Amino acid sequence: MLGIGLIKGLAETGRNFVGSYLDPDRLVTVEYPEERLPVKENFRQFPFLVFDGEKADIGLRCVACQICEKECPPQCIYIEKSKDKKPDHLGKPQFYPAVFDIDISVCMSCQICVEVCPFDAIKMDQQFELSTADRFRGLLLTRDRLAKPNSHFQAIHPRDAAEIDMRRVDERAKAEAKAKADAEAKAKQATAAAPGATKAVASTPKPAAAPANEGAIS
Amino acid sequence: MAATLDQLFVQLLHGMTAPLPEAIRPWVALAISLGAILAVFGLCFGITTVCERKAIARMQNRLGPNRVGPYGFLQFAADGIKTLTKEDIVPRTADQVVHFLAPLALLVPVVLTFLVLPFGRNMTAMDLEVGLLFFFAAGASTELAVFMAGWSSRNKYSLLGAMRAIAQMLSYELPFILSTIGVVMITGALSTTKIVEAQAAAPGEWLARWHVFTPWGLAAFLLFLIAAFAESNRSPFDLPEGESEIVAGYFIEYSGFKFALFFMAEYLGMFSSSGMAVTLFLGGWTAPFAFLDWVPSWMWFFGKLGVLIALFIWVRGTTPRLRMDQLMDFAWKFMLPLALIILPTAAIWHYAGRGWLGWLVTAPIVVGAYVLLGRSLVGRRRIRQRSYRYAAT
Amino acid sequence: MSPIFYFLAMLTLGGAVAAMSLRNPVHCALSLVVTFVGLAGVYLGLGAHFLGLSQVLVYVGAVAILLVFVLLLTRGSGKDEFDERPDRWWPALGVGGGLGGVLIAVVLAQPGLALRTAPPELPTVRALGESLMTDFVLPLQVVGVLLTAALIGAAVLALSDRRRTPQDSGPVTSREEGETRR
Amino acid sequence: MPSHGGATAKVPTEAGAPRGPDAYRLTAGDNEYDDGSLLEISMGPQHPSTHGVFRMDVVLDGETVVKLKPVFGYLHRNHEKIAESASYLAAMPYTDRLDYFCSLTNNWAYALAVEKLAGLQVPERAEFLRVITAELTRLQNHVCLAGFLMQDMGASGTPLMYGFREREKILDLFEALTGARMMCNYMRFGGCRCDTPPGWLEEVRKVVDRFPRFLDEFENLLSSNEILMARTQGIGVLTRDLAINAGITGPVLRSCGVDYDLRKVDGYGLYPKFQFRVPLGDHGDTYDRYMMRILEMRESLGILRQALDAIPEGPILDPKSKLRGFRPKPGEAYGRIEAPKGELGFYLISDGSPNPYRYRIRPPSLINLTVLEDLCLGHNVADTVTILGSIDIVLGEVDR
Repeated sequence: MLGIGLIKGLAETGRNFVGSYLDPDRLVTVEYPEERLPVKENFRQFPFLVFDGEKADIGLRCVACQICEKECPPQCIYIEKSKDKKPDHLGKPQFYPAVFDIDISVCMSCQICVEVCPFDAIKMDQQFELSTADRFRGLLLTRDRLAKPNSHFQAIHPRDAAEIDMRRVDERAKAEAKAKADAEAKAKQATAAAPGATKAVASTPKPAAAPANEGAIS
Repeated sequence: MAATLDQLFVQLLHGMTAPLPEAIRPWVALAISLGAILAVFGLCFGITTVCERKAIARMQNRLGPNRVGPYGFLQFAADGIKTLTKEDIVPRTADQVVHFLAPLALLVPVVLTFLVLPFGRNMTAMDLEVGLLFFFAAGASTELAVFMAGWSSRNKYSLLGAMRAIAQMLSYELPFILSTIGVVMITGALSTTKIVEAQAAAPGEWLARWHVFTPWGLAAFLLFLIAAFAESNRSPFDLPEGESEIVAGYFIEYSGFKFALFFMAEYLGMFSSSGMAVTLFLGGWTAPFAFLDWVPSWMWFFGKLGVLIALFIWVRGTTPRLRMDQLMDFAWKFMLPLALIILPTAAIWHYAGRGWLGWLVTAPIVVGAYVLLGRSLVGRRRIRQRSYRYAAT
Repeated sequence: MSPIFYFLAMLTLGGAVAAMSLRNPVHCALSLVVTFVGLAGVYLGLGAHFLGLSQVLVYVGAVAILLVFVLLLTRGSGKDEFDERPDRWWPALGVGGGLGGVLIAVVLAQPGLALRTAPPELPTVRALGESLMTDFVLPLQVVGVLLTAALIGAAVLALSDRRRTPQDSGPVTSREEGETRR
Repeated sequence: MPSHGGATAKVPTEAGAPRGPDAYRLTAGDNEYDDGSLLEISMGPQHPSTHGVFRMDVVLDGETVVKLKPVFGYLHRNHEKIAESASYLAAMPYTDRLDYFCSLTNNWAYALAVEKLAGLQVPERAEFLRVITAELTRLQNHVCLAGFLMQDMGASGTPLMYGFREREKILDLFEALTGARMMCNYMRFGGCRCDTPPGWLEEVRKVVDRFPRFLDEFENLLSSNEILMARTQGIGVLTRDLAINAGITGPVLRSCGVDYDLRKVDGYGLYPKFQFRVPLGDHGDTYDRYMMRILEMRESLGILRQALDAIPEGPILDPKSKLRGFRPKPGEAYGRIEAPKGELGFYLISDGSPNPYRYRIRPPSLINLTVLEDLCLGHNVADTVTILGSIDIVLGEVDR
């Protein structure tokens, strides 16, 4: 009979009207500025640069290898290599980025820079309230604005960070052990050959390139 | 006490006009009533827009406006300020004069329709002998305003919207009026006050004699209500402003305050149609049961009005829109015949009486007509639910 | 002869003059509506409520719309103005004046009609209805038949020119077999 | 109403005159229709119902459509050329933006093509994850489509909001898995980017278990609604032959009774392992297209349940696949999947360099859109909107 379907529909909207007051499964709205949903661990927004220790300009993990700059699909990363070198966490002298800019008005949050980075230096941030009145400089993140401490990374991606930290500790321990062994070997050699005429070059091993696709997420 | 409360506004009006000379007293009273109507229903309009948004939001499992004022109930004030301060844009090619006059020509007749509504006992602003006719005459004048708006904007969408609006309003004017004729026949009066009084519970009866409690009255009420949906361009008959097809229809080129006037006229039209439905079929200001007579009459009226408006909102939250030809089909092939069938049914009811005999004779006619007409309307288009097959895997 | 009457008279006459003299046909039609409304006001002022409101309902609500529709549907778009000035206004004046003279003469020739006196009592709607259904039932029926015939004729005329649309003929399924697109 | 010279729509008056859309098609060369009898309106690109920046040049006789010219390209982003000048991996996030409702199926189609090209194997767990994400994508796409369709009919957004409410739950799942709600960028050549976070599969099961209740509500609200049926049944009829000739795929094709579902035909991924049925329509009208989606959602739920029951532990990436310096050997490959909107195919030619020599997409939206005029001719202007909605286009994919 004409009208039955309409009445069924009315009953349905009526039920939803009542249900929106009773059933949290129906009323899914979150009143954003006051209420916030917990951010998912995998959530990604824009990249940031991880640094170890306290100071960003010392502990930056990035070695300015420019892989991310090459791989970035929308080409929003700009890196200038430094002239000098600084020791990294293993003590090996490395370049560091003199300029590291990410234009987040171009960045599409695809995470490819994170995946291809062999040094665990660039990670995805979860900061999403980035609106600014200055659409040029406000949206161009420079090195200083990008650099964030490892503790921040640990806070937003705990599983990931723990794994990476563990690996880095391992690497460091290995590197130190090797350095020590090398030094001892050298010392032995030196004592055996010509004592006093050695150049104390601690040839640290190359950091084991982390499997890029694994380091980021798993 | 109850009587005082019941006649509160009547006494107030009387007190205000009493010191005036006899000659201008009715005019002043009319002006005051008009002012009161504008104030009350203007406020109603504001609150209804908020309530509608909140109710539809809840039907859609959203929260709705909740930022301005307590629970967002001052949203309408914010909206009003916004529309008032917006730039009033008139297209350069528009017909300036007609474009300016259209919202006024729409609003004035709509406001006039309120004059004959009995809001309570002795609370009719203009108690005409031909009140019902006045209502329809004023209501019919709005069509022209819609045309003026659509035509003067020189916009193809607005012209389409205006054409749709006029075709729709003309088509639904007929069932709109015809569905009330049964009431006029039974009551024997065109005066809205008399129609309401005739629906009060007779002495000794516990149930009021609302026309909606009769088979023909129920059918006529539904017809009237559907036609009222169409007349006030409410969903599912909101084709003239069908925002997914013709963007906003006839008032597409209006902005700022003029747009607000259109918006207001739409809502006031909804109120007045609902008020007339209450008056004609739901017993106006009378109580449904005799023992509830102590509740002030105007409370009954506004309560019933609120129920009908809630229905308007509920339907809007539910239904998709009809198409133009279907709308026409529905008006001419379903509503008009049904309205015509209701007329003799009302006459039969009048002679068969209110007892079981009346029910036995009239109910089958109404139901049968409804089923047959509905089936013919749907069947001709082969509209039905379908069953589906699956590919053999 | 209250100020209201003068206002209504001015409204009516002004609307009529505007309807005759404006260049845009739609404006003319809208001015005519003003005349209709003014006329209805005059009826109401004379106490003929039923007549006045019927005037609004029928003329404003239906006839004016019809006029506007005819104007819009029969004329091409973009031709909103009259193309030429009506230069043969002498015969028009003659015909119009003659008709007006006849009407005035008829009104004045009515026996017992005295201006400036109100009718003795206002006819109620009930009385109107009863006289229509008893004394004037035959004229009423004749008019009804006439109008019905006109309506049917109009419908027949419209039907002969109607095109079949898919909505009318149910689902369209008969696209030629094997036809490729364009 | 007779029209004055110039262009006319061929009006069928006698028996034997062509019926169907052709009866309304403006004859070729008659472009001077601006004689007052026909009305040309431009629906879009800023129009509430054109699903993005799409424009339809519609010529109306009264309110009947006699000519409809789709105009698109407003969202052209040069996707194919960009992909040819970037590495294989760099094209992956761009595929997200093709049909931005279904980024995961886009990922899959592209990954499938590259895997064919490079001969990579996908571990079983990754295949399961692909099926799960693809079917979830199908659910949320169809739910939104039904909502948008009702929105086009003026339903005040109620069904749309219900659809969005459910889509929201699925997007939350995507976010937890991939890190983004819409631009997932999840699949990699030879597997998936990351494994599920703890408890994710249980969350999926919860959503899947609750979904039928929502579908029932949706059908209560709409499928038997007289207005919906009147607005959609017999409207925009697509015939079998036209559909096949025009290369229509997906639910639009199946709504005219053609049994063609790539999940069955190609049996890509793990689909041969799952039990599901392919619903078919008999009329090919808007109602059938709408119902196809509703019925497909129920089948998708079945697939999801089976997949959730059977998903094994294991690696998620082919050990042979590599991110940096990925150079497939020269050759060509075409990978296609049954995306929610139809056949989504990626055609790749490799010349051994790190970027594809040719990269070409077969977008279902664009191909399905080609029949729009045939579906709309002779119908009311209001129907063009619903027909367009029922074809289900996303302009990101049409314009690329």
